[in-house]
Amino acid sequence: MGKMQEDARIIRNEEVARMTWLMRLHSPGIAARARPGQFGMVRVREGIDPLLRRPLSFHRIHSGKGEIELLYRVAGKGTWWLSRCQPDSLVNITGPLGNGFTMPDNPSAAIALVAGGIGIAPLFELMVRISESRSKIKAEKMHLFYGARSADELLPAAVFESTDVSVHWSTDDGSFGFSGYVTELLEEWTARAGFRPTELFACGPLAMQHNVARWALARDIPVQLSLESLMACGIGACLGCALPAVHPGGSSAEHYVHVCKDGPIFSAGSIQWRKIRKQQLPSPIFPCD
Amino acid sequence: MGKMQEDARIIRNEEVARMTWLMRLHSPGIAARARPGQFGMVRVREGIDPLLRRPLSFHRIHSGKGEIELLYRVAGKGTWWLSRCQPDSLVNITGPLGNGFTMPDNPSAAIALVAGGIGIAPLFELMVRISESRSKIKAEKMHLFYGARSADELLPAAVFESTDVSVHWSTDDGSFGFSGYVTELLEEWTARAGFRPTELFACGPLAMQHNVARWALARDIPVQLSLESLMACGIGACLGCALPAVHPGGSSAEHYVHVCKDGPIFSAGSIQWRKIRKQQLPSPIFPCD
Amino acid sequence: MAQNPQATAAVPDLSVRLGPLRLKNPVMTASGTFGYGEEFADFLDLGCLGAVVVKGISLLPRPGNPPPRIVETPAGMINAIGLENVGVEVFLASRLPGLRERGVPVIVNIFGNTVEEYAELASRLDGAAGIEALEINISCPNVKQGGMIFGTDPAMAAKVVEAVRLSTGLPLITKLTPNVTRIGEIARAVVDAGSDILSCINTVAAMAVDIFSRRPKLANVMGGLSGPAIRPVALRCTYEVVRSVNVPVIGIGGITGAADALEFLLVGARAVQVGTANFINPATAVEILEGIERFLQVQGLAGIEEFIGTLDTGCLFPFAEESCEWIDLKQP
Amino acid sequence: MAQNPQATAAVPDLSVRLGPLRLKNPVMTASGTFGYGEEFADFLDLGCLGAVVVKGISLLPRPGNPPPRIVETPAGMINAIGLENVGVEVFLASRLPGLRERGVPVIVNIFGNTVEEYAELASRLDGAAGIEALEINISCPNVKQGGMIFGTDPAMAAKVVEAVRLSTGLPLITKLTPNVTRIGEIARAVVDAGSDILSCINTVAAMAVDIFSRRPKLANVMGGLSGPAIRPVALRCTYEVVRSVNVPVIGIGGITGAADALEFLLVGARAVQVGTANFINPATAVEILEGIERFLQVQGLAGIEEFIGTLDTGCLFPFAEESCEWIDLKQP
Ligand SMILES: Cc1cc2nc3c(=O)[nH]c(=O)nc-3n(C[C@H](O)[C@H](O)[C@H](O)COP(=O)(O)OP(=O)(O)OC[C@H]3O[C@@H](n4cnc5c(N)ncnc54)[C@H](O)[C@@H]3O)c2cc1C
Ligand SMILES: Cc1cc2nc3c(=O)[nH]c(=O)nc-3n(C[C@H](O)[C@H](O)[C@H](O)COP(=O)(O)OP(=O)(O)OC[C@H]3O[C@@H](n4cnc5c(N)ncnc54)[C@H](O)[C@@H]3O)c2cc1C
Ligand SMILES: Cc1cc2nc3c(=O)[nH]c(=O)nc-3n(C[C@H](O)[C@H](O)[C@H](O)COP(=O)(O)O)c2cc1C
Ligand SMILES: Cc1cc2nc3c(=O)[nH]c(=O)nc-3n(C[C@H](O)[C@H](O)[C@H](O)COP(=O)(O)O)c2cc1C
Ligand code: FES
Ligand code: FES
Repeated sequence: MGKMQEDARIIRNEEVARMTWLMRLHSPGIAARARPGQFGMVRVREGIDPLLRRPLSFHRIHSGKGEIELLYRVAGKGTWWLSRCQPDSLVNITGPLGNGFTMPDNPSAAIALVAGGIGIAPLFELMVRISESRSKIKAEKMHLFYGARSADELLPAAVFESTDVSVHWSTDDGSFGFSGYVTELLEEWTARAGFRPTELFACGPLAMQHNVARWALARDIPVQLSLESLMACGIGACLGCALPAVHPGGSSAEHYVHVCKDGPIFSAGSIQWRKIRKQQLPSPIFPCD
Repeated sequence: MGKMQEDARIIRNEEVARMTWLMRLHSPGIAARARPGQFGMVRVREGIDPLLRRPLSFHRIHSGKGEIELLYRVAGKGTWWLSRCQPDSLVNITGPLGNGFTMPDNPSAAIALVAGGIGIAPLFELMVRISESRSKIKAEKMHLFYGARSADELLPAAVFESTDVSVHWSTDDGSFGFSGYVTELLEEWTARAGFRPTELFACGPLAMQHNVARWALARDIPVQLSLESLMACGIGACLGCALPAVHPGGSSAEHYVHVCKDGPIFSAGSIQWRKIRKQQLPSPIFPCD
Repeated sequence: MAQNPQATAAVPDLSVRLGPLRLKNPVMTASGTFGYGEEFADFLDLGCLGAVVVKGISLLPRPGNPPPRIVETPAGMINAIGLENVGVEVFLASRLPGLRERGVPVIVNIFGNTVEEYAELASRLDGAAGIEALEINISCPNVKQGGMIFGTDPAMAAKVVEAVRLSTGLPLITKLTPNVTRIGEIARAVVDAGSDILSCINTVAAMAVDIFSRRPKLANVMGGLSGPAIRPVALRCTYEVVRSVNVPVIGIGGITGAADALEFLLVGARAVQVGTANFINPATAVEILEGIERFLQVQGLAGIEEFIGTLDTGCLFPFAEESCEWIDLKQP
Repeated sequence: MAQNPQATAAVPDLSVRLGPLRLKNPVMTASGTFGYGEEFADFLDLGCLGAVVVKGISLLPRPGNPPPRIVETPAGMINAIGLENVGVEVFLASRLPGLRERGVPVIVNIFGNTVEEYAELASRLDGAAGIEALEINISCPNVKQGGMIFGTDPAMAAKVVEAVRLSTGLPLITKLTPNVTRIGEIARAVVDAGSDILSCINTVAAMAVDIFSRRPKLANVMGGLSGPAIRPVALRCTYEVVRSVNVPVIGIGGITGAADALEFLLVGARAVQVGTANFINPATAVEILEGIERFLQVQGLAGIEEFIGTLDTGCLFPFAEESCEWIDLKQP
């Protein structure tokens, strides 16, 4: 089944953590097609302000019920308008887009996931699917390293109870769990526990993902990262969402991958981290406007 | 008291006739300043789509309560967005703008008003004020000639009960009252009743106002017309809302008045009707879009 | 065809002729906004389209510019993709065949750094089956002339078109840039040089910066503005070009719906291309087709030819001769 | 002034110097969008503004174009007012005095049909008290040269500026049109001719039509596009002009808020003018002032001079040399 465009009906749209909203949608076509790690391009408002769609990952996919959930941080005007949408109104989505995560093929793999802030969004459905696939075997629990700037930006612990995951919390300001970056927690805890994941998944700010990538590459642990880029089309047509990548032929020639089509899930080794500019994504909205 | 900009709170916003909505607003500053025939420039939606404000007359002015009412026809995207505004949300208005009607100074004048469709909007408050001013004297009733394309576009008779006006109805399709144009009704009825107004007020489509103007000019009856033009600023700054007018010096030189500043109320004789282009105002929105 | 007037009203004739090119309808997709067509196959029936103009092709593959390559602006977007493309060989071997199978006429957008590159590219494409026309993108800097853009100088633009004309028998469309003082002058030059058709406009030179990082929002600093914001500019350019030459013109710029497309046809464009709108609604092009059909029915027109170029400017501005405006109102 | 760093942070210094012109802050209102100032007195304190640029003035009064004169477009509007104005005599006698009383510096925008008209106008205004500077609108067709726009030709533009320069000692601002191939070329020509300051941009040539009546939406057929839609174009022009000349530049085009204004200052404009936004929110100009002040405070800057022109393009596009774009990326 391919991609489609769908007018999804809003079932719920609520703030679940600071500046973080959960939107539940009746979107049967996309729910039937979507896989964990894929995303949709959401038209946040009618008219031409804003003009472009916004990419949002599928946080939950309830294929049976024909529903999906989006978890999003209010980062600018697009997501702000989305947060103002009322239940029963319609939101147009194209999807499912992108490659999605590759599910671990060893059912008893030692799995770790690293989520920074809103980076939890795409990882959640993945954890649910892995939990389901392992419900019949006696595998070790998955370990989720989940950090945010502050306690109020974290999803509540209760939401993880349905999954086969033990959560390790961190906050930059120390207001909850480990005090420091989630990558520091990853490093410390795995060292202390002598835990070596055989599969790693991560999503979060670019700097965080870079650190996860370096940590994993140094240990030769395969890692799937969910990366971001500015997008116009989401379907590989505009070539706007390029990220500098290692040339597939192994040459040193310039090469780009496209997040919407080749990703958003990439292996750590495929990205040319050195060539990613600091200021890749837009700054926060201007507080005076 | 001058003009101002105000965030008015919506009290009610309802469809009261076909495609015709009544919006009641808490707007104490403007309500305290406004006079009949003046208008406000309404920002129908946040953001830049649409970009410009929309001019709407004050249909009712409740200075005591600090409230105003707007009566508007959904004519395009601006008014359509306005119709979707929910009670308790805010709408930014600048006003009061324009000259407003000149109240009849003879308290027992024989007054006729002609309203075509949504043209009833600015005339209503005028009728209320005239009724009030004459409540103590024994003047003849005012005569309102009120027409629309079809019965479902007319305000219900009940709304006129509080005023000192007898309403003569017409519809183009004959579905209610006189069958034909309201100007035909005006001509017929006044001839039959031997009624000669000493003051005339009119608002409606340009063609209708033109006919009212010719009728009145031929009979030497002073008439105040509420005219329209495309507007950007509403305050005399952009010079966009020009209408061809008779040169004040009596010369044949080109001359323009500005509806927002010199109007919207004009005497019939001041306008150069010959120079008004047919297609002055935009066409209806494209049904396919 | 149109023997029964009622049958005619029911199914208006959308076919248009653009010089040597015949299209079943006037709606195409613009280069760089529709990939190689395939990307949109899930959203619309490619076979319905008048034509697909593929992403600009060069002799050799190009990686494109470093990111960020795009930025959203009021009612528009700026892009600086840097003409990333797979190169003509890969295009012919692995992109064109799939697109041909979809049953849609293919127009290939080409560009080079030198006149010679344009010519070589054209002769490589000349032989290939399944190409309906070439669209020459003359908005590239001429590396031999120190980066001066081909499309901003009538003589240089003409040289490119002449060279391409000698290298191929395919219908030639030349795509004009709006970033010039007199677009009609460039239009006349490339028509004289052998262009069968003109298309306009390419993007408007633009820029955006971030006040916090104090950096350009595009790695390339400048880029091209597209989308609804530029529609009034594109319509003006199209009208100027239509009045400057006697060859068919294709209107491009900010078209998002049937009403927009009809505006370009009204001022005399014989076809349109849909660009940025494909990103916002991937089914835009077919919805425009449907909208045009309905419009013709409602207006009681038998075909789109009855509407094209019927703008009525008569008696509209009696005072225009004396008028002094602060923008270029006069024709070149 | 800035002895105590904390006091500095509290009240940033907004004053700017533009060659011979000193302004208490960089926010002005654009010609034709703010009337003669008076119209806005109910909505904001005129005395707060850096300057008011009044509606374009000609030697004789002008009635302007027939309506319709304006039309809304995506994130913008097109106008063809036709430079309606009261003429220089009425302006001096009955508009200027009121504005002076408000305590706001007045800049007079002037235009003529011939070089001589510009010169005469300038000498008439030269004597008048309370005029801070003249802004020369060179986007008028030269009637002697058959309607060719002064501002689109470097030589013609220079002639206007030279003539005005000889007629007045007032600081001269020349307002540039974006409707040219190389705006930097015009900029250099008018600076060489004696312009102290440049302002850009005027409106972008544009058009809109009605598909039902099949008529232009403006009686004048074409008009000038303004508003947020053109901001990315205006910013690009401003940056190009800043890099082409050594005189101060004023940025204009689509500015609706402090963030927009700061973008122009970042690329090197030393002041900005607010146009169409005045119609949407008549208090825009003062809100921009407040926003700039807050921005400087938050960023810990002592004054706007520390921000102006600090755009950092270093190391941003390592591949740019090889890049071929479909818009004019190279500087003239
Ligand atoms: C594949 C993918 C999946 C994503 N999934 C999620 C998710 O599940 N939850 C979530 O909260 N966010 C997610 N994001 C980020 C999200 O798309 C941006 O936060 C959002 O687009 C910001 O839009 P805005 O209008 O609110 O912000 P603005 O700052 O107003 O945006 C301006 C422009 O920048 C773009 N933009 C801004 N930030 C980003 C960003 N981080 N990534 C990409 N484009 C950006 C916008 O699309 C827009 O074009 C995802 C991004 C990608 C690429
Ligand atoms: C002084 C004045 C008072 C008015 N009072 C009322 C009123 O009380 N009730 C009411 O229903 N209408 C009134 N109108 C007309 C009303 O302003 C337009 O119907 C409205 O602006 C249409 O906007 P839109 O976005 O829905 O239509 P669109 O067709 O989308 O409008 C596009 C553009 O055309 C303008 N426009 C369209 N029609 C008109 C028009 N008839 N007059 C002026 N501009 C127009 C819009 O402002 C906008 O700029 C008044 C107009 C004026 C000038
Ligand atoms: C992302 C993007 C890529 C483009 N690539 C090309 C290209 O390769 N060749 C070309 O001639 N035009 C290219 N264009 C210009 C478009 O074909 C079109 O002329 C322009 O976008 C204006 O139309 P629009 O407003 O409908 O998008 C590109 C435009 C965009 C937005
Ligand atoms: C209604 C209107 C009238 C204008 N009149 C003049 C004018 O008389 N002289 C002039 O130099 N510019 C005039 N302009 C151009 C503006 O001063 C400004 O350069 C342009 O609108 C771009 O800025 P903005 O996008 O902020 O509006 C006018 C613009 C508008 C919208
Ligand atoms: S967003 Fe268009 S190619 Fe990826
Ligand atoms: S609407 Fe601007 S002058 Fe009347």
